Amino acid sequence: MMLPFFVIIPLGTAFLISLFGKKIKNLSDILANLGTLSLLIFSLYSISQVATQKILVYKVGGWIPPIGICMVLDGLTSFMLVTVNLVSFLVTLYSINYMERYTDKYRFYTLFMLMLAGMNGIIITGDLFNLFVFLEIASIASYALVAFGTEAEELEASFKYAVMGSVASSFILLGIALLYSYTSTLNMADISQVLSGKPPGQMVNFVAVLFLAGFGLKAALVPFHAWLPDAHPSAPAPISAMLSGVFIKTLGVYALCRVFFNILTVSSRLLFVLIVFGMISMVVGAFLAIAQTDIKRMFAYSSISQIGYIIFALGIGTPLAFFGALFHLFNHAVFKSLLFLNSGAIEYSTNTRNLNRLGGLSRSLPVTGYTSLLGSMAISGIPPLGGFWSKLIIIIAAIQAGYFVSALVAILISILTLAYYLKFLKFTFFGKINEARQNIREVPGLMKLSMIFLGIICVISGLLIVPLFKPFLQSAVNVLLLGNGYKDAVFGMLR
Amino acid sequence: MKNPEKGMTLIVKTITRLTVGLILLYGIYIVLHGHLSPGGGFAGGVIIALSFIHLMLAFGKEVALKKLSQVQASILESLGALMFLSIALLGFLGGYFFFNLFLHKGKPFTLFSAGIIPLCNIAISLKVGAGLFAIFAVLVLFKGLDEEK
Amino acid sequence: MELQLLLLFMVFAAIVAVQIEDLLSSVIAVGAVGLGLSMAFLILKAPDLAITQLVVEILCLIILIRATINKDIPLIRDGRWLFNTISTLLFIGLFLICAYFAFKDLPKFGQPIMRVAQEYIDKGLGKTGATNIVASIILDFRGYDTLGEATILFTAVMGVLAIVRRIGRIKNEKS
Amino acid sequence: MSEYILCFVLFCIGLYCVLRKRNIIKIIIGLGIIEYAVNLFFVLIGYRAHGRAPILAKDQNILNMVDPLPQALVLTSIVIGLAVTALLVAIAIRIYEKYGTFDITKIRRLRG
Repeated sequence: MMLPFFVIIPLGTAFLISLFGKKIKNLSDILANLGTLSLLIFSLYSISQVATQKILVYKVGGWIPPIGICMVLDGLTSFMLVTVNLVSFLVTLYSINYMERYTDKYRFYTLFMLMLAGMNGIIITGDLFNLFVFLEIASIASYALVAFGTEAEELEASFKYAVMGSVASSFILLGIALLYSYTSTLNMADISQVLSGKPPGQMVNFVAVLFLAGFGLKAALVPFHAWLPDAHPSAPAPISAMLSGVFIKTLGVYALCRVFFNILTVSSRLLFVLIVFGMISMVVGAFLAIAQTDIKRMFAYSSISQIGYIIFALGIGTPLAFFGALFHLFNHAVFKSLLFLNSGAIEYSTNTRNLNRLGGLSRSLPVTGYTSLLGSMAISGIPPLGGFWSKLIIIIAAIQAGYFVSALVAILISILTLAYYLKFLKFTFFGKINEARQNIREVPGLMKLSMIFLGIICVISGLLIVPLFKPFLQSAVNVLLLGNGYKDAVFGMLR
Repeated sequence: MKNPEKGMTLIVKTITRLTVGLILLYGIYIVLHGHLSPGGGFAGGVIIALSFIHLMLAFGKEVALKKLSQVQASILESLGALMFLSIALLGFLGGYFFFNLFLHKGKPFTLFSAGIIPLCNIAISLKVGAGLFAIFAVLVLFKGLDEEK
Repeated sequence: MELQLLLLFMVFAAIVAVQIEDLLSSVIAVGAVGLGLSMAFLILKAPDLAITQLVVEILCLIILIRATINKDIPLIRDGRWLFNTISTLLFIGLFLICAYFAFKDLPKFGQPIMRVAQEYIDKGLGKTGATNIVASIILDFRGYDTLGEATILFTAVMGVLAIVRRIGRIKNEKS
Repeated sequence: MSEYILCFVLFCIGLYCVLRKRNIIKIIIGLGIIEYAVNLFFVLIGYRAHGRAPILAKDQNILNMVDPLPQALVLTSIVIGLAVTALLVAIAIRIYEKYGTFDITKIRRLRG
C-alpha cells in the first residue's frame, strides 16, 4: 500500500515547489526537507515489511502484472531505498545553507526532488520499460543540475555528460526493444519466465552486451568513464554528493544487478567480463586520482575506483562476494557523500578547491576537518571503520573463489587509496595556513549537522555485519542469490 | 531584428491571423477525441503550443507573450502536472494508484466515455502545451538578451 | 516494398545530414528523416505515432534552427582523423554483424508473438471504454508510464529554465 | 529481416555522427537520428503483416490488429527525445554564448 508513495511524495513536492517556491520564501526548504524526511521514514519502515513478508507486489491501477505495471518490494529494493533516502535527506539538510550561494534555490529543489523521484522509481519498479522511463527522469534532472551554476566549465561538462548519457539510454532502450520482440512482454518477472522456457541463443548475449554498455556508461566503468570526472566536480556540492554517492549506484549498479541476475540470469562468461571491467576501473581510477590537484576531481576519480570494487565483487558471484559488494555500496554511498560535502564546506569558506592553495584549515574548520579525517580513513580501509570490513570481505571472497592476482591488486589499490587521501588531508588541513585565510569561519550549523551525521554513520556502519543488523544486508544478498527464482517469488505473491 | 516593425511581412501576418485560430481548434479537437481517434494529449498539446509559437514567429515575441506570458505558462504547466498526479491519486479511492474510477465507462464511441482517459488527456495537453511554449519562449528571449550585450 | 524504399530514403537523408558542412542544410536533412519516419509510421499502421512524430518534428526543427542562427566557421581535420574514423567504422561494423546474428533469433518481420498485446486488443474496450487502444494503454493499463513521461517533459522545462539563468551563483566579494 | 538491418544502419549512422563529429549541433542531430532509429525499431517489431491500425471501428470486428503496446511505448519515447533535444539545445546556446563557437575541439577547458 505504501509503495507508490516513494514516487508520489517527491513528485508532488517537486510540483508544489515549482508552483509556489518563488513567491513564498522558505517554503522550498521546508517542503523539500519534509519530503525527504518522510521518505526516509517510509524506507526504514519498509525494512520491517520485508522482514515479515519477504516480498510485496503492488499492482498499479489494479491490473494484474503482465498487463499492467507492478511495483516490487524485496530485500534489495528496501536496501537501496534506505541508502538513497538516507543520503538524500542529509544532503537536503546540507543544501539549506549551502545553496544560498546560488540564485533561484527553488529550481534547485524542484530538480533535486525530480531526480530523487526518478531514483526511487527505478528502485521500486517491476517493469522494464518503466525502469527506463524513470531512468530518464533521473538522468535529465541530473544533466540540468550539473549545469546549475551556469559557468562555462559546468555547461561544457553537462553537455558532455548529457550526450554520453543519452547514448547510454538509447542502448538500454534498444535492448528493451529486442527483449520485447523476443519475449513479447515487459514485466521483469514475466520476461524471466519466458526466457527460461526458450533454448539458449545469441539474442540474450547481445541484449546483455547492450545493457552492459548502457548501464556501464551510467555507472562510469572505465572504458565509458570519460564524463564522470567532469560532471561530478562541476555540480554544486550537494549534487556531487548525490551523484557520486547514490546516483551512479542506482542507475548503474542496481539496474545492472537486477537485469543481469534476476532477469537475464547471465552466463559465467559475462560475469567474467564484469570482473575485468571492475579490475580496470579500480586500477585506472586510483592512478588518475593521485595526479589530481582539484579536490573534487580527485574524489570523482576515486568514485570510479570504488565502483570498480563493487562491480568486481559482483562479477565473482559467490554469496560472500555479493555481501561484500552490497556492503561496500552502502559504505561508499555514506563516505563519498560525506567527502563531497566536506569539499563543499571547504569551497564555501575558502572559495577554492585547489589543493596547492589550501593548507592548515584544521584549526579554523574543526568539524569539517574531523569528519574529513573519518571519511578518508573509512574509504581507505582503516580497521574499525565500515570501509575496512567491506573491502576485507571482498578480498576474502576473491581469494576463496581463486582470483589470487585480483585480490592482490585490490589490496594494492587500497593502499594507493590511502596514499591519495593522505595527500588530500595533508594539503588541506595540515601544514601552514595561508595568511589571507587566518580569519575564516566554520560553515553554518545545518551543514555541520549533516556532516556530523554522516561521520557517525561512517563509524557505526561496521555494525551491519553484527548478527543483530545483518538481516538488512542479508535479505538484499538473498535476492541476488535467488537469480531466476525472482519470477517465482513475484508470481507467488500474485496468486 | 533589423526592421523597426516587429515580426514578418504583411502577407505572413494576414495568413497567420486567419489560420492560428483553426490550428488551436484542431489541437483542442485532437485532445478531446484522444480516446476515440488517433492523437491524444501529447499530439494535441504540441499543436496548441505550435499555434502560439506560430503567433510568436509571425508577430514578434511581444504579441504572443501578451496572450500567454512566460510566467503564466510556467504556472499552467505545474498545474497540469499536479492535475495529472491528482487524477492518479484519486485512484486510491478505488483501492489502487491510477485506478480508473468510473465504474460506468459511458457508451463507447461517444465523447463522454472511457472514464479518466479524457481527463488525463486534458491534463497532459495543458502541461505539454504550456511547457513547450515556455521552453520556446525562453530560448527566444535568451537570444534577445544576447543581442543587447 | 514501399517500406524498404522509405527506409532507404531515410538512410540516405541521414547520411546527408551527417556529412553536409552547412548546419542549416543539415538540420533540414534531419527534418527529411523525421518526415520519412512519420510516413513509415503510417505504413506500419500507427496513426497516433504519425501525428505525434509530425508535430514533434516541427517543434524540434524550429528549436534546432533557432540554435543554428549563430553561424560558425567550418571544421578543421586534425592529424589522427583517418585513424579515428577507421576505428569508429570498424567498431560500428562489428556491432552490425553481432546485431545480424541476434536478429536470427527474433520472430520474423510481420509476425509478432503478441503474448500480452492480444489481451489489450481483446479486453481494451470492455475494461476501459476507449476505442483507441493505444490511448487505453498509455492512459489506463500503463498510465504510470505516462505519469513518468509527463514528468520527463516537466523536468526538461525546469532544466531549461534553470540553465538559461543569467547569473548562476552569487559571487563572494572576498575572492 | 532487411527492414531490421536498415533500421540498424540508421542507428549506426547516428552513432557515427555522435562519435566522430566535432560540432555541437551535429552531435545533437546525431542523437536525434539514434532516437528515430530506436523508435522505428520498436514499431517494426510490433507490425503484423496486412494488419490494421489498433483503433476499433463502430460496426466491424477487426481481427488482425498490429501490436498496440510498442506504439504506446514509442509515444513515450518520442516525448523523451523531444525533452532531451530541448535541454541539449539550451545548453548548446549557453555554450555558444560563453565560448563563441560550436566546435568542441576549441571548447576544452576541462582536461580528460
